[in-house]
Amino acid sequence: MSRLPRRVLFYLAAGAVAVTLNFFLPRLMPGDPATTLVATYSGQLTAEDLQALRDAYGLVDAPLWQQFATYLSHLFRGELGVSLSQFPTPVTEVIGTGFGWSLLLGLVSVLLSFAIGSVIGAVAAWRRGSRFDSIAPPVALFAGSFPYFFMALLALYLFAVQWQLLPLGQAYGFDVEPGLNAAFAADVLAHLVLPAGTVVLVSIGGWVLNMRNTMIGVLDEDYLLMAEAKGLSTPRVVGSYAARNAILPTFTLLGLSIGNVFAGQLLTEVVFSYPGLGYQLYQAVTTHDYPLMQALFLLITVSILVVNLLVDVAYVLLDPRVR
Amino acid sequence: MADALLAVEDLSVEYRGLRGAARAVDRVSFEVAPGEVLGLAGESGCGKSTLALAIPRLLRAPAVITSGSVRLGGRDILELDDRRLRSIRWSEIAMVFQNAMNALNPVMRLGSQFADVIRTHTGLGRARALERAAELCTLVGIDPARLRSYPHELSGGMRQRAALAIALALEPKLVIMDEPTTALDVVLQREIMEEITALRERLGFAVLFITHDISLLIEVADRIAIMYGGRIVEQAPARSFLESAAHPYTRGLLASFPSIDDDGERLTGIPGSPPSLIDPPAGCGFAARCTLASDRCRETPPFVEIAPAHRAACWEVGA
Amino acid sequence: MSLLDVENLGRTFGEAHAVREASFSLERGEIVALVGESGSGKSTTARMVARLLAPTTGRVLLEGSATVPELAYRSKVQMVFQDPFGSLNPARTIGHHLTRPLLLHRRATRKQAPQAVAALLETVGLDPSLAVRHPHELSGGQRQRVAIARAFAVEPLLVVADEPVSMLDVSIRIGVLNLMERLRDERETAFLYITHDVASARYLGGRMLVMYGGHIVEGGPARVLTGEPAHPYTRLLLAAVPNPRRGSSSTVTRPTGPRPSTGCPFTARCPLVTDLCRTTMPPVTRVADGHWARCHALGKENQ
Amino acid sequence: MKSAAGGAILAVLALACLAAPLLAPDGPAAATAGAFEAPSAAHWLGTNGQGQDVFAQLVWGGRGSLLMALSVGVGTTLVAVLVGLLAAYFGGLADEAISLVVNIVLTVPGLPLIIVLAAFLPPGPATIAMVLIITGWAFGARLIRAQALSLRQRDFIAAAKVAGERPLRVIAAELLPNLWSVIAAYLCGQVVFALTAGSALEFLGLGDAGQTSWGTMLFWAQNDSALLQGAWWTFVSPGLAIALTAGSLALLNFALDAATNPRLRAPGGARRATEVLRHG
Amino acid sequence: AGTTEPQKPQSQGPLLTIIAEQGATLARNFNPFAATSRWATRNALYEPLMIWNHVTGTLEPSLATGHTWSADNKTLTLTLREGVTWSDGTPFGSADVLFTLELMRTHKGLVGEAATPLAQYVDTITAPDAKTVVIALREAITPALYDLVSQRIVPKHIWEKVADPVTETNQNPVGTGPFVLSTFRPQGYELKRNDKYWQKVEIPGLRLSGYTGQDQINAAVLSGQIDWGAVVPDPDKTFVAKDPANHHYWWPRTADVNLVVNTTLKPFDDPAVRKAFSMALDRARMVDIALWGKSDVANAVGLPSQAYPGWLDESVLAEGKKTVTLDLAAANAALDAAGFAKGADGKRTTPDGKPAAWDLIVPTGWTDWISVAGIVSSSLAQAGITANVKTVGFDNWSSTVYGGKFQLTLGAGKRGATPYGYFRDMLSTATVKPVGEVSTNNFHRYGNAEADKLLTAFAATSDEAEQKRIAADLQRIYVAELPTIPLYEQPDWGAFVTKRYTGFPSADNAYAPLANDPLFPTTYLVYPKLKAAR
Ligand SMILES: Nc1ncnc2c1ncn2[C@@H]1O[C@H](COP(=O)(O)OP(=O)(O)OP(=O)(O)O)[C@@H](O)[C@H]1O
Ligand SMILES: Nc1ncnc2c1ncn2[C@@H]1O[C@H](COP(=O)(O)OP(=O)(O)OP(=O)(O)O)[C@@H](O)[C@H]1O
Ligand SMILES: [Mg+2]
Ligand SMILES: [Mg+2]
Ligand code: NI
Repeated sequence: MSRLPRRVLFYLAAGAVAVTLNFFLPRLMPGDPATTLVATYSGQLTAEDLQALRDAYGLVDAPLWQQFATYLSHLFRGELGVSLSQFPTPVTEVIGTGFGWSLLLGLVSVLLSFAIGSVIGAVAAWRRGSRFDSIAPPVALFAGSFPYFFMALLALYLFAVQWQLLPLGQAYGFDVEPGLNAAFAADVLAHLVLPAGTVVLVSIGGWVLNMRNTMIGVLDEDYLLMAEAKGLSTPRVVGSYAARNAILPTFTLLGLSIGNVFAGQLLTEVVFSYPGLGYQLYQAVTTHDYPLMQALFLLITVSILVVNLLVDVAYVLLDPRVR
Repeated sequence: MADALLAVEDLSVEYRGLRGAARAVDRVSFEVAPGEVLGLAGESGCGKSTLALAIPRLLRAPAVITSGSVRLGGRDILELDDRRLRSIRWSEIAMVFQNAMNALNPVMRLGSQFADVIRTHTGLGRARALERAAELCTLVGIDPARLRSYPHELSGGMRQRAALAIALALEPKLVIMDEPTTALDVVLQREIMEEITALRERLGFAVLFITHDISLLIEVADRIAIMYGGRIVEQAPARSFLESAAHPYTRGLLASFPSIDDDGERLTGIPGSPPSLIDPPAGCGFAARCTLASDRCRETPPFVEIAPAHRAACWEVGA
Repeated sequence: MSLLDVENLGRTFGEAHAVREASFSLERGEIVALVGESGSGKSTTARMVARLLAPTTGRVLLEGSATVPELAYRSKVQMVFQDPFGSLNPARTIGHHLTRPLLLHRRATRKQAPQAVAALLETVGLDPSLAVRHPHELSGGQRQRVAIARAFAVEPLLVVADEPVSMLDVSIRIGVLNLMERLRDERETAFLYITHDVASARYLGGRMLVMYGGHIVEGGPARVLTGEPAHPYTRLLLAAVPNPRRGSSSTVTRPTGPRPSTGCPFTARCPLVTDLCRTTMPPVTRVADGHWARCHALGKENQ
Repeated sequence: MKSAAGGAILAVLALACLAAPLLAPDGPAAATAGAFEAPSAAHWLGTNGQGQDVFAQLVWGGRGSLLMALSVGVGTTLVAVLVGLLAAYFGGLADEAISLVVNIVLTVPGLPLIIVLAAFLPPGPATIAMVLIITGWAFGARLIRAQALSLRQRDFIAAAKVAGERPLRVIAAELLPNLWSVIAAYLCGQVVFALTAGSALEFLGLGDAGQTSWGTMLFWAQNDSALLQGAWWTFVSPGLAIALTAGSLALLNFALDAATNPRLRAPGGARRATEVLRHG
Repeated sequence: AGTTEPQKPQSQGPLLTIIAEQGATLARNFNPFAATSRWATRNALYEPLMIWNHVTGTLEPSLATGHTWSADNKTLTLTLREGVTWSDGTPFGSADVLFTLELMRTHKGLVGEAATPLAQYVDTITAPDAKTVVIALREAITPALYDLVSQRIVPKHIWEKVADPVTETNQNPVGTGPFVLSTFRPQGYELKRNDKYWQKVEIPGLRLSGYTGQDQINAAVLSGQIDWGAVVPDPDKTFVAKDPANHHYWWPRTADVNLVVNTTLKPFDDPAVRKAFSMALDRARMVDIALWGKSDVANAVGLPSQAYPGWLDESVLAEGKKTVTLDLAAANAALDAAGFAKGADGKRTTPDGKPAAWDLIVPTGWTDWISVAGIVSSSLAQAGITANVKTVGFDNWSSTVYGGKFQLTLGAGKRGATPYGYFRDMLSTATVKPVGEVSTNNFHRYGNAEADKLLTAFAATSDEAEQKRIAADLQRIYVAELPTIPLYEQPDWGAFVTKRYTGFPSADNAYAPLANDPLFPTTYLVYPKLKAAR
């Protein structure tokens, strides 16, 4: 099968599987939102009220496949429903509040760790055997060996509670007016330091190793020898010749990481009370908020697929050989 | 030769590995006159590439140059500081590597690969550098439009020609060619060789031509040097090489090539295998495989003149 | 009945025709050399003969049959690959490589295997003690000998050798070629010897086939072909071979334009090209006894 | 050197865990002291919020954690190797189909799926191991497939076919032995992943709080607000144990990487240190 | 009170920062009939008629200044406060109360305290004049009073235009409460003082931020960013010690935490087994470790004496004292007697020969309960009983526990103005449902016919002396049957910082509970008492 139909087929199949999983996975979990309703409203609801609420929530007793059909038809009309845990706020509105922050936190931390890690890896490879090479990669590796939440809690405790250098959590403080102003930007940045910094700290090791390995491979290539023979300056040799080629395989991994920014930040968001989608997803799962869960799953899958697509495209731009 | 372009003297290179130091180039001396083609042949692993890379000091760890000098127009390359070294590279010594596919940066357009070397050394603007690149392409018979191509979009022969053109970009005095045609088809090889010969006649650069194909060398070189186990064992003019080759190893090599007009004679090759470079035997490295070997061979034979302009390192063929 | 009959063999990769209309045959104990430029389809032909690749058209008959069962075919047709570094499994010992075919084709029992392996190694001129070594501990020539020994373990009738010496050092090439010759003489094994080194094809004697652009364009006894080539491509090929004795003769024509999809593949470079060449592939034309070529110019020359 | 250090740390940790019944005969749950007692001679690493000895918890808990991580490592590796090899060897439609499944599994968001599955199955290390295996194999399968695919192009595979070997035998006896170092490196990586991901799940309360493991120790430390109460030892001990284990495995992995890729193994010395050494 | 005092111009003090919201992003929902609405809806914006103050044991006036029962205890008359206006300036009156209660009656799916009485006991609601509301019940159920008066009242002139009160998000709330919404952001929101409020309130407003978990809240409280918070771990050490002059906490107790056994399961249906378990439990350790010694072990009836002054019968307590005191020997003896054989490894088997091991499930994140569960588990282990602590998500926990599919869990006794609700949940057969059917109150599923009669008699009288006599009998049944196993008295968590504001309720000034509890909106009692610090 040629490349294009295969990609299309892949995206279609992945989409179909995602939609199906989105629907059935939450419903396979023990417990159901109805009981949760009873529990939360204990004593404040009669049986009739409960039924009325269940109707309002869209919790019908129809067979699953019928519900699935309804879900699909709603999905095709672009209706994602209302959140149960934040009833009756529409799911889109709930997601809207966290989307930007997740994107900010995710992109900043992934790109930062990618950039720093790759630079360290490239330098370590170029200066193989030097003191830098024998210290930096193992240190980065060891930092990456700590469970993420452990690092995060420790950082929270030390920097925010003990020394009170940085804010405790959330994306910005009460005392700034959200908008395009310097004070707000500075505040957002200050609130980003701990969550993004801890993510960078634990994820940098992987990038370092990756870059170091691919770079060492590239350094053996004849075109590097030729670049040196040409008398080019070292930055040019390392940049345009070595790193430029070494980055290619790493790029696919970067795509995977970026694709996961909406899914992978749960612990960060929990620890730092960061208002993103990861924590919302966790909440949706623990409160059986089916519509919210489904919408988030969908968003995550779509973002992974979209980033995959972008990486495919970008790869073509970066590596002329695959054109 | 006082007027030598390149004078390599007593050059030794070791690879310092975990299992000891391998002496890949062992006290090698030779000269290349301006405009001359010096052919360097020998078996795989005898140190040809190491020698070629040692001249512009391109060797990487764990290689170490342990002795000798490389004089280019009076300066010892081995003494230059980094900046001076970079400025000599390509403007005075250029190289063509065996596999142009690997030697060209796969993610850079051909034009940029011309331009970066031209701009680094001449300070020309990008547009002027590309103009110059176009001229060079025409010179080697590539459509200048191809400058916008990436290496993988060119055929093997075109890539090799492009590599040749890049080597000539700064009109160097010496071009080191390390098996520039080995990866090619015979017909293509012929084509490239003719290109090289023609260009050399026009531009007058000297060539250090490395290959393992003696037949080819005899056709293209002015002088031929034969390397064995890190040393040069014989050096003679190409013209009469077939008949005058004296060293038993050289003769063995010549006897290993079937020719298209030989008739049915059985060739024998050279039995045995080359000596270890880490722990080389004392004396002549070829003694173990040599039919003429005698007790004298336990001592290193001197590289002596056995005929005018013909030197060899063998006790048995000495004067 | 010939040992091997290749009839109208063709193979495409996507749009590209790697091999077309290839027909030839091999007799017992015969060495047939297949020469040609890089990418002309030699390896593809070899892989089809070795049943590593399914043909798109045509068929391969072994002893007259196109439906020899897999294992039986393997015990009669073996292959030696170009790269002795790649064709031996770096993770297994030399002994393993030689023992497996012996056991698979019941040429030896487990008990007899060590002796059989030792004998095989001796046949190809290697020390039997090498059996316990791993490939990376051997030199290229030794490795290629092991590869040949593996092919000979099953006592095949035909060995397809795809550039068996081109990766080897000059001084040991001839040894491997001599080994092939010896095995042909002693065991009546046939070889399909693939190479782009015309001189070595001539050295081995036997017949020679010349491929260009997926077609076999000329065939005949190696000595005749190298002496009096009929096809313009064969002439070009021979002229390009470095020959210190003869001195160089510049006959090279640069290809102009893309390879045509119809007619003779050589039209773009051919000095004798006519309009007919561009539209129809020339038929097989007899030049002399056992010597034929596919060129329109040939008929005219003879007339 | 690196691998030796890694191996040594790992060996000490594993031994301590194996010797738990000797080192802490009362078991991990014995609550005999006051809450949050600082490290002392009686309690080397202090006590936790439940008044349990942190050292005892550490050595007993390590058993669960390491066993879980190891089974996840072995489990995912098995699945990944099986799927990857089959896809790579048979190629064609089989590869097409398997790759599709692998890629789809890769796009299914991992952590959420883990949470859903962990909520679905009864809590405990077995569940966590299972969940991590279900969600973790795909990347490995892709890795192994890519490696096997490049090996499959090599002539020795064709040579084995020419010799008459059957497909399964080619996979098992010819392909697999060349993949050991890749597989071992992947296994190391998976064990590290399982250790940190598993403890993250336990930390989130998706584990079995009643069983002692490094993850549940962190869970309890968090539950009892150990850090805020200044009882850093309850928090830092299990965290450091995880980091040391993961770190030593990463070092081993580093070494294995070098074994797989000879270019990473070359002797040291700065890249351009081609010094000129001359006599005199 | 009763008259509107002229409001002073707003003082420019800092907002009072209070912890009450969980979640990193908050949806803008101020519908008092939705359980998903923001905390301030029911605790700062919309007021109830009266507020049960469980610290003083009094029913405090709010929108209503008083209530009277008719002689047959079937008609309730409420007198409304004069001079109250909605925050948009419209006057408040009986029409609003009538509208609110009728809205709840006619619209199914509205959440509120009055929902159950409205559906089950209320006959008619009338408003003879603007300041009087009369509610007629179908039968004499005096405890219904507390539910009815706790209902938050909404303005008729606004809500009569609301199309669907169930899905209304009421983004710009208009209430009678002391505050009005000023800014809303998904991360938190601020309220400013309602200048038309009927009482004088000094604080300029409230600030509420969302936090994702207990640890985040603790961190915020401990770093002094919060004026009014809830639980702080080991408060003397971590909180008070940091700033003894300003950091305070007060933890009055209003209910007990019980070890709840599923009485429909085999060994747990036997009171002797429940008592044996009870005697094996080290309650002092729970108080010491899970509550940092800041509470007390439970008494035999599971009601904190602080919260029910005069309701508890000392003789019954003395009688039951033995069963709630750690006595491992007695526990072992009782288990032996009940046929729980002890194996060589010290672990027991049930009379049916199965291992005496059960799952003790607790909701994830309920840190104090999880801690207690750990101690229950280690205590029971001493007696050879295995209790595996499992934390599960709250919804999983609630469906398992309320559906009757659990083995062991923890539960809290119902709080109330009288012990009526507590005993109804504990002992009434009316609250027992078959396993599989959801029961949120009596999930241990124990019923007692004798208790039923006592409860009916209790509800029919409004005479407190009579009620206390009946309560004593109920306590006796409880002690004899021990349907659940009381563990310790659960504090109403509350902590405050006096750096910016003083006047919080405390042990010395116990005018109201400190905890902010949506069921009992006692925060309304606190706001007027807060003064700027010096
Ligand atoms: N990086 C290295 N480390 C150790 N030894 C090396 C290294 N590079 C080359 N050698 C050894 O040095 C010797 C000379 O190698 P060199 O590449 O110069 O040979 P060559 O004559 O160019 O061979 P070929 O014809 O195969 O290119 C060989 O024996 C080789 O094994
Ligand atoms: N697996 C494949 N997929 C696509 N094209 C292929 C494949 N194998 C061979 N080809 C193409 O078929 C043609 C013939 O290739 P083949 O390898 O048979 O040539 P060859 O004569 O053996 O060349 P060489 O002398 O370089 O080994 C070439 O154009 C090649 O690019
Ligand atoms: Mg070389
Ligand atoms: Mg080939
Ligand atoms: Ni309605």
